Amino acid sequence: MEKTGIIIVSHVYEIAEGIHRLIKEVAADVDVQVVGGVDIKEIGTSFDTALAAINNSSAKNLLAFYDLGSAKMNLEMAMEMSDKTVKIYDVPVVEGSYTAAALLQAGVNQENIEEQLEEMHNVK
Amino acid sequence: MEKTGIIIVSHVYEIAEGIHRLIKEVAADVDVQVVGGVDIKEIGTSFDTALAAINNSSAKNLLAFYDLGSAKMNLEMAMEMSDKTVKIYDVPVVEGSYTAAALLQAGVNQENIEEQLEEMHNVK
Amino acid sequence: MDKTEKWINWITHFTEVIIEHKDDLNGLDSAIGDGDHGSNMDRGVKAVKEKIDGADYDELTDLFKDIGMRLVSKVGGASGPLYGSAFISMAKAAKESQEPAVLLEAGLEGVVKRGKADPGEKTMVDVWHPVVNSVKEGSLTQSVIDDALESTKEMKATKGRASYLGERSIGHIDPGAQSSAYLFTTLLEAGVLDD
Amino acid sequence: MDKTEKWINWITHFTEVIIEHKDDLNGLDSAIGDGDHGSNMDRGVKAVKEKIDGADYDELTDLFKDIGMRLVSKVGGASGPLYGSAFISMAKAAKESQEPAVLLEAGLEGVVKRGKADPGEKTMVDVWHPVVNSVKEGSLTQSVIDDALESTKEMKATKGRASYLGERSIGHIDPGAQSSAYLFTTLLEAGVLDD
Ligand SMILES: Nc1ncnc2c1ncn2[C@@H]1O[C@H](COP(=O)(O)OP(=O)(O)O)[C@@H](O)[C@H]1O
Ligand SMILES: Nc1ncnc2c1ncn2[C@@H]1O[C@H](COP(=O)(O)OP(=O)(O)O)[C@@H](O)[C@H]1O
Ligand SMILES: [Mg+2]
Ligand SMILES: [Mg+2]
Ligand SMILES: [Mg+2]
Ligand SMILES: [Mg+2]
Repeated sequence: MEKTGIIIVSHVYEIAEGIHRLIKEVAADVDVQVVGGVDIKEIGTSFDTALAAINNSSAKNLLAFYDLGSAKMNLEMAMEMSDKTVKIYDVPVVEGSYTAAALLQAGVNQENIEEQLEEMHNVK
Repeated sequence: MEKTGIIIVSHVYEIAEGIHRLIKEVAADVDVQVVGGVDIKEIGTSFDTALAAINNSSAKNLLAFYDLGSAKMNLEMAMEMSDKTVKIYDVPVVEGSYTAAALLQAGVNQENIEEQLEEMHNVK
Repeated sequence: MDKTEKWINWITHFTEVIIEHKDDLNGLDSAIGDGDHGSNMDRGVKAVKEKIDGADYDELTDLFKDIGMRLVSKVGGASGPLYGSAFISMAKAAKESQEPAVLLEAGLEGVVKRGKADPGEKTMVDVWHPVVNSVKEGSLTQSVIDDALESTKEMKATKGRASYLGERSIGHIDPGAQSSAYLFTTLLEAGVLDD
Repeated sequence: MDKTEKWINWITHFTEVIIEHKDDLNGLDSAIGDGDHGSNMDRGVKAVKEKIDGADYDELTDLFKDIGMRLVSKVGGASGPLYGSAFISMAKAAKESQEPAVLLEAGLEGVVKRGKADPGEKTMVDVWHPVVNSVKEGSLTQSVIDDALESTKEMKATKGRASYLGERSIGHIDPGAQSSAYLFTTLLEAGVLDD
């Protein structure tokens, strides 16, 4: 089976770093790449950093999460320019990526992860 | 009309700080109190810090957001011990608090904010 | 023996057992949660110990209230408000009664009020619920506790962090059920239910 | 005048107008967004200027590609991938044609592919769409641009950050529509459509 990783694109540096810490607690073995902000100070996202997140992952298959719409657009551009398989999920960035990471760590396959992502707002 | 503010309880220091920055960009005049983690380093939440967030707000009426269930329990305990009016929303912590803040800044009332929070997953 | 002494012995003994089993609880929580239940409880009971060591408690209600408040402040995980609500609820009940069955039932109500879990959701409630029923019937034994704990293994979690795992939560003992099992084993051993 | 020159004049002029109206664009974005559209575009066009100043472009496709790539890298907001996709799409079309109508239509397709907004959603598409149609008919005038821009005022946003405001987005001009209006006004002024 191909290795599956997670990438997260947020508008804010701290949100990305914080989600990374939250996720690693329950998914120590999952490759999680995050990027937040245009840089540490400036809020926003860019194509370059989204592409770097994809490229930095050791995984070929990626589940991608984002906070606001413009992050999604940059993710989409980046995935078109990458030869990795990237799927973007329109779910809450913190809760969704946490769920996916916990399930990946438990060895759940992508199809079943997607089922749980769909009903995840019921979990909260 | 009573002044309405926002409080956010996250498990992680950076997530709370990051959401604060994201929100203040679109809601400069809204009182937003955040707390993340047991402290800067340790992931978790506690009753004390949730109560402090409620007390630190200049507003008497509060819309509250959280990331994972234990944050909600601490929020509930804290609101029982406070004489402010606090309502907790089971919505995505980043997207939900962002939406509520943007609407508060625009002068939208709580009832209409709630309507938009209910359909907010469609916006993303 | 005055009326608070055996309850204090219970909590002191519980504290020791938690500290001793910190790594075991973390291990259970690693399988289906974030791996901190032992560390959380360890931090909580040490804060409780610090508070009650050397203090004089004439009234059970004061003892339980101090325990509860320390737990909600210090544990840092879901178990904080849950155990905290249990003891705060017991503190309220202790104003009216010293009866273990009454007090423990109030504790269970505190846990359920806070966490809204029904039996069968793979939480500490799955230990608290049968144990409190047995205490009310005067029939609590170690095997009631053991069976209740073991029953969580085959449950699917639908509350708390483990619920994010869905089906994958099956096959593991719930960490909060384990710490609650320690709570009631030490209750038996401290003789709180005797006489 | 060689074939890239008037297009370069256009972009140079657009850059100046954006820099001049940075605060106005931020102001429009403050009302219904996060107040950075001017700063974003300012950063973007300055990066474009840095790249194309002094460079020699024999082929339109290279010019448009450089513009698009700078914008997606530097703008930092939704307008980055949107304008970026417009120019990258124009770069592809420029391999086959030099016709303004063909190129601008490809630009619009790039914006729509990226942002998935239909006309009426209160975005830059509400300027791009009528403008491109007029260019195709050979009837683009300043008043077409002005009317398109003005039309965004009464729309309710259903895409982008302004959509979080729902009804409250009504009554304000869309910032991205304004920057796109500058784009097409400078296109007219640079004489790209003349000949
Ligand atoms: N809603 C709930 N109701 C009852 N018990 C719960 C609930 N949520 C969690 N728990 C209990 O809390 C335990 C986890 O505690 P802990 O690890 O300290 O907190 P966290 O999950 O925040 O890290 C679980 O094993 C379960 O027994
Ligand atoms: N999905 C979309 N399709 C078309 N245009 C969009 C879309 N989302 C946003 N926009 C445009 O982008 C503009 C905002 O750009 P900008 O402020 O730079 O980005 P951000 O909203 O990320 O801060 C809006 O005024 C709107 O015209
Ligand atoms: Mg835990
Ligand atoms: Mg924890
Ligand atoms: Mg903006
Ligand atoms: Mg922005």
